[in-house]
Amino acid sequence: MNYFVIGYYALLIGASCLAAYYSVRSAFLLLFSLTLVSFIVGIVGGESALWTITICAGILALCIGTAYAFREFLVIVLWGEGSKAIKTAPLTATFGLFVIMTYAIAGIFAPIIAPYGEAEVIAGAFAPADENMLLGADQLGRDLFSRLVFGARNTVGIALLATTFAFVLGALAGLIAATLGGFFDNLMSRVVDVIMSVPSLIFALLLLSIMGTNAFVLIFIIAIIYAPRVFRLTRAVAGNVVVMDYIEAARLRGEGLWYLIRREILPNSTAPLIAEFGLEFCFVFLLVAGLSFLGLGIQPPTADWGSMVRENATLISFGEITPLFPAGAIALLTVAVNFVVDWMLFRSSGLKG
Amino acid sequence: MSDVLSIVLKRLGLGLITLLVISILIFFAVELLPGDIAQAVLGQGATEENLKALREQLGLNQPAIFRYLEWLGGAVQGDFGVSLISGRSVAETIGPRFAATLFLASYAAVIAVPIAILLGIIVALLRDSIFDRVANVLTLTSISSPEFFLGYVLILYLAVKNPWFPALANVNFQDIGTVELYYRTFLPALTMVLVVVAHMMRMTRASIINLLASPYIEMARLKGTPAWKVIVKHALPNAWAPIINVVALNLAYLITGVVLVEVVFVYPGIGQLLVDSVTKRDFPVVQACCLIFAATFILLNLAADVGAILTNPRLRHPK
Amino acid sequence: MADTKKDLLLKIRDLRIEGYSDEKWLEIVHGIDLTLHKGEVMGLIGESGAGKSTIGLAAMGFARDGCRISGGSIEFDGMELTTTSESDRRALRGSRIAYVAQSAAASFNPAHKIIDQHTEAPIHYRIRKRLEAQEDAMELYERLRLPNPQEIGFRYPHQVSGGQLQRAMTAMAMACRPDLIIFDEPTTALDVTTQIEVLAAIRDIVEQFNTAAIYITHDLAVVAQMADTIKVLLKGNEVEEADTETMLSNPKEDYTKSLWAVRSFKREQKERPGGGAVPVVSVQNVDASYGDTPVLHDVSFDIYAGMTVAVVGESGSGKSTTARCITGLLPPSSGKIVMNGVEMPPGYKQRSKEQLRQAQMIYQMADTALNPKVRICDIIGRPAQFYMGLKGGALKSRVDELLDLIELEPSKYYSRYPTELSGGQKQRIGIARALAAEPNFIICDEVTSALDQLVAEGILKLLDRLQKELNLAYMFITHDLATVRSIADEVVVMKQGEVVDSGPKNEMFTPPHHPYTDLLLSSVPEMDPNWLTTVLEERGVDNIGEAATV
Amino acid sequence: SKAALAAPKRGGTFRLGTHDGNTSDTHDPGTYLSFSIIQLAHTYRSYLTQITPTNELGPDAAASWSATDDATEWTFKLQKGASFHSGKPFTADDAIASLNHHRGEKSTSAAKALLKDVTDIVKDDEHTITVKLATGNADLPWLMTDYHLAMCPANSDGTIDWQSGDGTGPYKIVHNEFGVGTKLERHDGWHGEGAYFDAVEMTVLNDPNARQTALVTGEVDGITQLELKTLSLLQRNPNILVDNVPSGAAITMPMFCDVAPFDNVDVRMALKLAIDREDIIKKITFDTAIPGNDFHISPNMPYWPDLPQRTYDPDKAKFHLKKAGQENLTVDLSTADSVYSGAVDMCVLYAEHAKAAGININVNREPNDGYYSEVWLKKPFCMVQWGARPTPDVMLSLAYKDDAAWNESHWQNERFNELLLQAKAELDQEKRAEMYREMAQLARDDGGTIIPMFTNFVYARAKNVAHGENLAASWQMDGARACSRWWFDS
Ligand SMILES: Nc1ncnc2c1ncn2[C@@H]1O[C@H](COP(=O)(O)OP(=O)(O)OP(=O)(O)O)[C@@H](O)[C@H]1O
Ligand SMILES: Nc1ncnc2c1ncn2[C@@H]1O[C@H](COP(=O)(O)OP(=O)(O)OP(=O)(O)O)[C@@H](O)[C@H]1O
Ligand SMILES: [Mg+2]
Ligand SMILES: [Mg+2]
Ligand code: NI
Repeated sequence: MNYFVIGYYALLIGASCLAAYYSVRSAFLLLFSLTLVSFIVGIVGGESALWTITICAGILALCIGTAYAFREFLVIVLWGEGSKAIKTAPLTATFGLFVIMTYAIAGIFAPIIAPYGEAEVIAGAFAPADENMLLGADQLGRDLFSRLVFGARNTVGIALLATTFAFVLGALAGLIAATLGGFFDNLMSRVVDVIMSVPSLIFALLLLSIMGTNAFVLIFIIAIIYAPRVFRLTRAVAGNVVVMDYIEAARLRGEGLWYLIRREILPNSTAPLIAEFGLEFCFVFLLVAGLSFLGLGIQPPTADWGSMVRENATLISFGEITPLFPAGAIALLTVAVNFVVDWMLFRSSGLKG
Repeated sequence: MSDVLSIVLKRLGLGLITLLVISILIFFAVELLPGDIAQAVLGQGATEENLKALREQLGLNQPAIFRYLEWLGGAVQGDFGVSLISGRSVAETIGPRFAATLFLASYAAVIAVPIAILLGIIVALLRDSIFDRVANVLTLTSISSPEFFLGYVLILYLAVKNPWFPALANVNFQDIGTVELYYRTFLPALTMVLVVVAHMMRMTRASIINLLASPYIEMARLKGTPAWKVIVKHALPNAWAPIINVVALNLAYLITGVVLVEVVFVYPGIGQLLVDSVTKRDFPVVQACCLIFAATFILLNLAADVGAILTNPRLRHPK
Repeated sequence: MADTKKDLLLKIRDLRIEGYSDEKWLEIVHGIDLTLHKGEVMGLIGESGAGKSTIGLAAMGFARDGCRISGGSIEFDGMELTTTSESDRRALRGSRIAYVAQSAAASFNPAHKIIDQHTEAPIHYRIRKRLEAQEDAMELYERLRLPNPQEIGFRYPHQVSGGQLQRAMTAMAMACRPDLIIFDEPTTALDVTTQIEVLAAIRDIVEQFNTAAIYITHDLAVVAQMADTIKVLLKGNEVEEADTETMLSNPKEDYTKSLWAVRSFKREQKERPGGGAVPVVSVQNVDASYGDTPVLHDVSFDIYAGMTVAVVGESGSGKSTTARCITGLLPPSSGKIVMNGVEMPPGYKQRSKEQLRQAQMIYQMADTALNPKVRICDIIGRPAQFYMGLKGGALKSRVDELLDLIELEPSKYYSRYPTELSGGQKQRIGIARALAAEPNFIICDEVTSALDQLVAEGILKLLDRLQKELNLAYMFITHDLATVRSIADEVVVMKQGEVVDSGPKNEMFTPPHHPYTDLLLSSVPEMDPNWLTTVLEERGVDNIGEAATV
Repeated sequence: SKAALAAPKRGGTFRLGTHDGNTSDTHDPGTYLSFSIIQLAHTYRSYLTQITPTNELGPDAAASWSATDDATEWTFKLQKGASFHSGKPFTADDAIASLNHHRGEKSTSAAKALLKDVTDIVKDDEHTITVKLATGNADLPWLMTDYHLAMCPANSDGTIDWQSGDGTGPYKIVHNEFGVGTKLERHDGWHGEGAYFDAVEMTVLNDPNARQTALVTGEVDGITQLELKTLSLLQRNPNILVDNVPSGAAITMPMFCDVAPFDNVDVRMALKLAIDREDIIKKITFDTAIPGNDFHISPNMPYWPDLPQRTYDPDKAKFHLKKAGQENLTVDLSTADSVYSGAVDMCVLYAEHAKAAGININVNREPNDGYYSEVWLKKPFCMVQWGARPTPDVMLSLAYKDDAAWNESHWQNERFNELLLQAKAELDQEKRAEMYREMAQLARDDGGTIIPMFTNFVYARAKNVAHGENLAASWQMDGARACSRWWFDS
């Protein structure tokens, strides 16, 4: 027993008592079960396990704090609808927003934020972190942190464009198909079957040999690969909506296709689409990396997270954490985006509490 | 019901046409790709002379259309030809590989689909709770890195550091017991499970939540239905369409998209075969693989569409 | 009505409920007290949007999504519902307190057969086994006069008519023989003949099982038959409460008196324009079917400009189906629809925008006909924008005007979503949407069925005024003969997909007429609390059965 | 090491994990291409000659050989006791048919070019053949080590039966699935020495991580081609021994000498000077390569001339650029990941080095698929990997001769070509060495190819696997002959 362990339990038990006294049920349950778990973990894993718990809890607390502060900040900074909406947003959503904003800033101001250039070689391969390099160096001796920052710009930029493009294409076609039904639906569905069936390897190679390799081709390829999935999902969701009476009412009015889609069907199909967007957005990171494995994709020495993971993936087998930084960057963004997505999902579902 | 049957039949017919279109597409795609089989077979060692000889031997000097029609003629009769490189029959080459892929895909699917949907239901039920957050963060993290990376991590922790499972899944189907088979292929299956669970889970969650504001959900609660039953019996049946679609998509992915998992675990599946034959431009094999994949997609998409109709009475019995 | 503690079932004190809309909380029920004993039936009446449904739900300890119980106490059989755990409250619902939802169409789960939804609660509470429960359901369907009681339960909700759904909903509430049933407008969509039987069935069951009930309705005559006591509500406040006799004979408050006095609106019957006038709509020998099920057979009638044709008939007789044929939603299998002398294409898709504008339909089930994700202003504004090309300020003022017409304050309702409205309010939105198109022919499918007398009268007056000004033609599908009497010029009586009788209103209301019309007329409820009993006695039980199955 | 000195023991099943295995591999020696099949070929088939662990020429299916003075006729005496796995004895007919498989109009073999000077092969007796050449070639016995020229059973019509997978190698195939793996057991009638293992199991493990893990977890006893990034980490494992063998395999960067700006020798020189070979070897190969000197003879090849090593000198590069009037030179360099692990990184690194010399190199990552058909010999400046060739003549005739189809840099140097022809037929070692020295000098200073390094073969084995003192530098795994040369130590 040392001071840390004593302090640790004292704090937990004290907090549990406080929670119990003020009858905050969930907080009490959480704290007290944590205490119980700590007993077991402490006995099995010793002091280091307790430290791990403490650090995790600390990080969690930090995240919650950030999210809370950021929410207050947004409420003050924003106006009108936005401010009102943010006020009721869950902390996870504001945490997600915070992360996304951080990434956006990192991406936009990458050259200012990054201490070194994207391709600048400054140290030996895999040099450990020191006072110059926050996260150490990559395989060529480039500053990993700078590459991550630049990667934000390229990766997120491309992913955002490609996903948006895929969604515009896929969702539009899906909505039209579901609304019109009949021949168009059949035709589009078959076209989509065809596109989906062509293995993306052949597809990418083909497009590439026709159009050459650059970022726009890349975005185009990704959009074409993903649009069919979006199409099918949209069509399925919208298929359930078009049979409703209110759609019938709108059709009876003689409404055009565009209005039906935009104002009547889309608002009732957003939730699954938003959820899908949140995921596809992240899949694109990996697809970009996958394509660069085929020699397509982003040109070197441009930094991109997926490729950064891929290039150094084998290191993980020896417990080296270099590939974990870009992987972590992707994971954090994935989680953040999906937290925000969850919030939007909730709002669009029409639920209120 | 007969409606559905006729839809299925019609779609199967259309599926055949789609397959034909795909086969044409693939043929010309392979034609269009830079380089050809002769070059690929002989590699760097090729000279104009022996390229010519090889092309002649393989019949590549005939016009493309002719070769395609010849192949098609055979395919229609169920003969997919022989591999241009190994000379073995395509069916023989692909058969065991595809069976292996199907096995692994079903192994993963049987675990992943129920887990994903169950998890989706649970997190929809406990939405915004800690469980919801944790489940989401974990599954999302697992899809945030390339699947082979995930494989490496699993190998590191479940095969190297704790030697619980073999790192290689290079099983030989002939001489291996069932239990042994499942044991040896557990890690690749687990990797694939982790890769697909998040997508299906989140779609389940989303489409259920999307319905929770409906009056019939309110009514179900007013009937005293317990919360989990409200979700399972009242929300889920109306939420199937998008879920089925995403499940179909992921099943297709399990069959057609996991080359890297096969490579990492050295599993003798069809993915590696396709990649090899594309790089070698071995047209009959590429074509056969692609058609198998296409049929997979067509069937799964059909299943998803039929599922969507079957789960929605309004579509099943339209006004 | 012994006021003993033992019999006390429900005691609500100072109930306050808030609703969340436009990012803030508004109080919608301002301190209501309510006491109910075992076997007692209380009628809740009041204008549309008064908070009747909200209170009804609160009696189950339930607040709609977006609403919350912000004060007061609700005590059910000694249990305080506002503080007990959710699971305890849930255990009451369905088994001891049941609810008949106002919008049956939306409240049935579209994915399950009706009977499966019926048997869910009894099976869940282990009151009955599945087969028993199904049998019981069929029995209840029979008592509630549903056609084919053995079979209808195995249909999906979208396959039965509005009134049939409502009765299925009532049957469902009775499945567990609860102590308290909250009927939220259970007969609004029923024709009078069916209504009688359903009312009788409800009364029977309530008496048989000593069930207490809160009967929410806008129809005074109905409530007079059913309730022991009546409570009148206005804008979330109680106006007065008394036992039925007293309330009917001697209402104290002015508001109540005004409710009692409404059935005064009456309009002169107009004659068909003579000579070569062309009917606005002419339905000629229309047959129609849903899939293989024939529904309409040889339906013909004409509607002339400036006239109102009321279509009456029992629930499920094909009234709504006729409307769907006219609008082109359901292309008739034979026969034709002629408008202003021009034969209409059978499907709406082939019709021009102008043709579509000319004929507007107000849906019977307001709930499902309003897009839940579109704000009121857009729902109403859209036709004005679409057909008239109104924009910006002009559009807004038109929407405000329309909201005023249907007596909804624009400032309050302008940007709400349909889920934030009461049943009657939704129906009025449907009316406004049709009016916004400025058509010359409107199909009103049960437009006033969910409205209280005052508002309904307002709407009828409005329709009448518009008819005079714009020479509109109406096809008025309704079950309410009082309404028919007040506004119709001609009447079409339908039964089992056929027109059994038709003619000018006055002729129809003066004997002799077709026996079915006769039955209809004699089924209109009267304000006398003993009316139902008397009618039933007069007809004899057998007679009712016959009437419904002929 | 001690293990190397211990006497070989027999027994055990050697499980080898190989990289680069392909489902489309076949038994046809004319189309051998992937490393897995090459490794297999040296295990189930044999060649007339072989490269020994000390990188000399040794006998295999041929016991001895001799040439006429002008080196235009070579006579090979075959091993007398050699037999095929089927039991059929190995004869001159088999040898002739096996070689003829790569010759003639109809041959589709990739080794056709190698034997194009051969005019005839005659059978002297049952165990002697004579190969006749159009021009003298002192290196012919070396050529016979080429992995395509495997001995297969002859059919009666003079073709070979490659389909059956029969061979005269140390192990016979029990079960084989291309792209997956092969099981072999010892061939008791083998003519050679070694084959200590009772059986061999080769598994195709294309993923570097899978190979390493398999070795670490003991699922295989040896693996080819280590991932260099994790080499130092793997070396920490006490149960694993890493073999790091310098070889003749090279990375080259050919520039078209007839295309601006590479048509200027100063530009070429500047580009050669602008690359920091040390840095690249350290960062890209993790010290598993030896610096190249811009001529294509490695220290592991015969006739290596010890010329002064070219070093990174941006200032001098600048000077050459100025001389060429090409300050602020910008060039495109094409590369692909498949060329060499870290190829793209290497070019990026080179681009960084070149910046110091004022040269701007745009690295173009090309698709892996079709790289050698679309980029190599087509783009003016790209990156290529060359496998080891047994002798300088083979290498130089292949890619530096003015009329060679693969003259990848379009380099035309009269003196060089003259010397090349002379050296080829020269049987006097001293004179020959002198000629190669001069050729190397020419290529180094005038040639259009940058050769930054010769890459080592890096492979690993479990601690209990032992091998002789030296390892052949011709292929990975002791010249791809590990299965017949290595043994289990305990
Ligand atoms: N979510 C909400 N937010 C704000 N106001 C609401 C919400 N839901 C309902 N209201 C309002 O509460 C009032 C009472 O609604 P309620 O449904 O109880 O009316 P009602 O008496 O049943 O009327 P009706 O006879 O038309 O059904 C209405 O004015 C309605 O607009
Ligand atoms: N989609 C459908 N498929 C099969 N039968 C249907 C369908 N919709 C309605 N029906 C049946 O057709 C008949 C006529 O229905 P309709 O909706 O026209 O009745 P209605 O006269 O409007 O009755 P209500 O007053 O109850 O609304 C009913 O028996 C009903 O059950
Ligand atoms: Mg109501
Ligand atoms: Mg109706
Ligand atoms: Ni009514």
